[in-house]
Amino acid sequence: MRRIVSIIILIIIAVGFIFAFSKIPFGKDKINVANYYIKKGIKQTGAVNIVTSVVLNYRGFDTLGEVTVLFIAAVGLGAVLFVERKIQKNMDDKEDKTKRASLILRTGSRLLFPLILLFGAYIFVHGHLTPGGGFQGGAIIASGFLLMYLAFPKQRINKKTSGLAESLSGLIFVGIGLLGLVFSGYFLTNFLPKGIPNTLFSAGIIPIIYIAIGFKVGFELTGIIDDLLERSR
Amino acid sequence: MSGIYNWMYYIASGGLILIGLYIVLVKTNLIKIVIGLNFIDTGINILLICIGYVRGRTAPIFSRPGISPANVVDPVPQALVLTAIVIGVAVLALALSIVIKVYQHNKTLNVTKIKGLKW
Amino acid sequence: MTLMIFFGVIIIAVILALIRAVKGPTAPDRVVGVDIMVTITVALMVLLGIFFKRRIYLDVSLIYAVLSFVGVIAVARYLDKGL
Amino acid sequence: MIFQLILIFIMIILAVAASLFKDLINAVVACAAVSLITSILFYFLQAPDVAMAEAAIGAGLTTAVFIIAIRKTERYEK
Amino acid sequence: MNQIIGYIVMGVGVAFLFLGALGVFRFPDVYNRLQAGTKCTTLGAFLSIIGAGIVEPTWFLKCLIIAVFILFTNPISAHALARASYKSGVKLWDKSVVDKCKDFEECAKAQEDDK
Amino acid sequence: MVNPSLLIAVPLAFAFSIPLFGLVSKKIGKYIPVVALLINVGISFILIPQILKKPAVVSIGGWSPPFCINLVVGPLGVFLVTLISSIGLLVAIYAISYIKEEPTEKYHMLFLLLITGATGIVLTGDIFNLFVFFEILCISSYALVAYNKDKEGTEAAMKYLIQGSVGSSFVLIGIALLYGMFGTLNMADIASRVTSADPTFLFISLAFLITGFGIEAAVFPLNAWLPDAHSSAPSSISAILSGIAIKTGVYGVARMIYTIFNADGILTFIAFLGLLTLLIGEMSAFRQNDIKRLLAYSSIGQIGLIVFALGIATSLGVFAGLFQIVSHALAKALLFLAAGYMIYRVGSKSIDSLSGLGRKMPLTSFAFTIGSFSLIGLPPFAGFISKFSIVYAAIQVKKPIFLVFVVIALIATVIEAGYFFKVVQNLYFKEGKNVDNVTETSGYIIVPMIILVISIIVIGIHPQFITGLLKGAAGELLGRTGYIGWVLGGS
Repeated sequence: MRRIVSIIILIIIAVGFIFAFSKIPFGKDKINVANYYIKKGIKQTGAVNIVTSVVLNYRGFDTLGEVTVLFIAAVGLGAVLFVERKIQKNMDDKEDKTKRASLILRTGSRLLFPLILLFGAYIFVHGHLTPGGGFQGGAIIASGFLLMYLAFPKQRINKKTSGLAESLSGLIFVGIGLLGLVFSGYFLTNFLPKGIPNTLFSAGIIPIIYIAIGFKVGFELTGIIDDLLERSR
Repeated sequence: MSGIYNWMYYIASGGLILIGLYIVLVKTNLIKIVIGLNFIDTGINILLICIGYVRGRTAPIFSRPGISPANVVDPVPQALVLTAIVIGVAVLALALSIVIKVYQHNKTLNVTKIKGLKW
Repeated sequence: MTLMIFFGVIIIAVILALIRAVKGPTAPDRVVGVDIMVTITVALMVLLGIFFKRRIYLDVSLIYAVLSFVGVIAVARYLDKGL
Repeated sequence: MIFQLILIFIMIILAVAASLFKDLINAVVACAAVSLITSILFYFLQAPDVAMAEAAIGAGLTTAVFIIAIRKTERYEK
Repeated sequence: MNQIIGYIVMGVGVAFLFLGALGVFRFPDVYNRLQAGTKCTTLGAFLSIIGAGIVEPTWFLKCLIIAVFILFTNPISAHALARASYKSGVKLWDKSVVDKCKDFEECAKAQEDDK
Repeated sequence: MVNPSLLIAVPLAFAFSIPLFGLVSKKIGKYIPVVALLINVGISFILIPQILKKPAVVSIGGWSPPFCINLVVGPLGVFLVTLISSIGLLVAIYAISYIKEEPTEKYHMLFLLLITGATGIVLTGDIFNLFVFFEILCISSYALVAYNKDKEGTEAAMKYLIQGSVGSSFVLIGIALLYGMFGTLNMADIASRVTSADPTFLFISLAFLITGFGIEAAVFPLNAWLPDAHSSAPSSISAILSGIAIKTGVYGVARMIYTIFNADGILTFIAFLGLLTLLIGEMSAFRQNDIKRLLAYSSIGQIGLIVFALGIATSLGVFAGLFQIVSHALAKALLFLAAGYMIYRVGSKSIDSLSGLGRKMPLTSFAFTIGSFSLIGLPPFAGFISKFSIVYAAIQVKKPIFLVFVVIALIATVIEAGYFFKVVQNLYFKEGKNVDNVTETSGYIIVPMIILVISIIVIGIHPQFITGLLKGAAGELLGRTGYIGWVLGGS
């Protein structure tokens, strides 16, 4: 019964899709507002990567919201899976005999971990020149920490420090926005010099915000994995 | 034959969205439902990107000389999808944590056996 | 032209890996199939970078080269009950 | 063109397979493969930024989060 | 000149990739498949990426980095997977001749020695 | 002039800095939301007279409107912001001593971010930004519903999460279709181009958007999540969800229909849906024995009434609907806060166990009584004026079908009166069994309730305090050319 009803719903939605998609031709030029970004983006923001300049300059408010969403997810996950410290100790004792990973895995991950962190940092520092940016870099850093969790199940990051780094980098983002409000009257304006395009030190506030986002996302995703692994065994 | 070329990305995104919805509506396992939500997100991302695609143009990154502004695809959907991916990951993590909590209370993942989840 | 032939061969390889990933009797079989798919994809992305003539596209394949094994190790650590 | 079509069909097959597997590990692995193909499609659609984000998320993190959740719950769909 | 060399190297690599995938498709059990999959595709990916670097000389450094990462990571994942599938009780193919892991009293014991 | 973007930036900054304050002392965390929302209330009260003279369009990033995200602070926006931050402030004061379950720090962060999301939804002028803030609101409410970590709470949160994320996916599909057609994301820009598009296409995207927002607003076929989520969340969160969160869903639906699509054709259908929601909500509430479930079903009914009033689509009707938003937000927040504290003291959710509390907890019971009388629509309170103006507006339309609708709505009100009188009678005129050691409360719990009671009575006696603002807001919703002009022409 449930299956039949849902298939009917799906068919209705599919018909809607077909009608709607037939009005949007694939691969045709329908760029409207974005023309402005493509033509004036480099001059106005100094970033070579137009996606970056859209993400952080023209639509920077969305990115602030996106960072907030991830922050909410990390905080909410911590709240939902929260276990009192005392109970958690007991559980840890019970789980003491977690099996170690093999030698090859341990050595390999110890070798690769700094390289992965370096690569993540490269990705978010070069966000305005090459594809990538804060979020991607942060996810790579979090993957590095995930690798360490997998290879060494008993080691943990320091939650307090990572939480502090998280809120500090969030504050940096909001603070830069407020500085823009002070200097030029608009929230999240680019108030720094734009530099020469296609060099590392260019594009005003974009690299700073991307570094902040990179740290924030990295620590948040690591915190999510840590909470999932540690709490509520 | 050119019809299928014009429609293939719409087929991909619409197909993923419909499969995801089917999983959410019909399947009874909670983790599978979360997988379905993930598929819906992915499908929407493909839809947005292929709306912004223009045939024969390149990515909107002027990293080397010789790329003219008339020759790049639409950057706005890419920016939107970046945001949408992050939101998808956030929802996924939160959903899985709640699934774990539900399992601890009920010792089952089957929706039909959990009293508060029947609909 | 040569690149086109390479793409064709790679697509056939991906399909073979797909069949293993869908059919494979046990979970490790499927993981092997997907792992092979990832490795082939890294090569495919580099070749596509040549095809589109954009160097910056290499970063995507670099990410897969660096990170693809994390997922496989996660599954493996689950299977030997070490997670 | 034909490559993209084949890739799309592979993706659809994997998505259907993910919905049919009774073993949730297999479903998660299929999910990771769908994310991989999606990333290639973004690459074809000239969106390297998005392909990168999908790669960084889909390669390790999503799989690991799912696996941890399965570890805390149960493996087979009954 | 380097175009031709590059394409030849690339072609060899792609051929290895295909053979690896074929091996994964054809071989009878997990361990054999891992063998084919890892060895062949690692070499294949390495060669085709290096070939790409030869075709476009300015890309060579980045291609080398990708190739080296592939060389590092693939064996680790294959090792972890083989170990995991042995521990989780996947049977060997009935015509296999050697099972070294059984020679130790238990695989877990061997792991203790690692310390 | 104060920059309205502070309304979003300040709470965000405070929410991010709660862990930093946690270093100094663990106890500071719970006062942070009060401070942040106090600032917000101040800003919005400063903004009201300015906005009524001239609406403000604030661009973020410093480019002209179609090319960047902009905040549109019209009468509707400033009215909703004032409502949201005032209710949020009162609930934050209540939560200072109500929330005892660990980790309280995280509760206060999530609460502040939820209010920020609601503020962003009503202020933004960009459709994708609307989606982002919508997600902020939704995700923080999923986490907060599951905050108690008990069986009902997590199950309700799961249900809410599944339906809510399908809904927000639908919103995103609608946005994608709109972007594909018009190539822009600014709501005013879309609204100015909307006549050039194909009507079938517009109907499909409108259907996706309304389904998405309708899930958050709990309009009839999509309201399965609401009773569970509202009844098993912590009571302060129930107050926020009933008072604010579903109103933002209604705001989304109204903005889509009136401003962007100008879809007059489906208004009667929307009114009909609202009426259906009203009937079903009130009828289910009548059968409940659990006080919080009763309040949750009554919320569904009231939302139906609001949607019905908005569906009338005359300026009087929209005015009445907005008035109903105010009176319902005040009354339902009051009811949930009072009921939450009674439940906390008694330890049971069933209505029977509350009997006899009228003597033990006189202030709380009095607050509960005032709230329920206002919700029913008895004369000296705010609810009377809003319900009366809805009925008056529906009769003024002079269509026979609306007369039928009015009769049905009145019947629903009678049902509502029935179950609320039952509860009040239970409170005052029944002997309690095990309520001997229950005592009245004081301090942070009682202050917000008293303020809410006073505001309900004041608005009921002297509605001119807010009618000017509400008329302006109704004018903004109905006058879409004015809205387009502010955004696109004003720069």
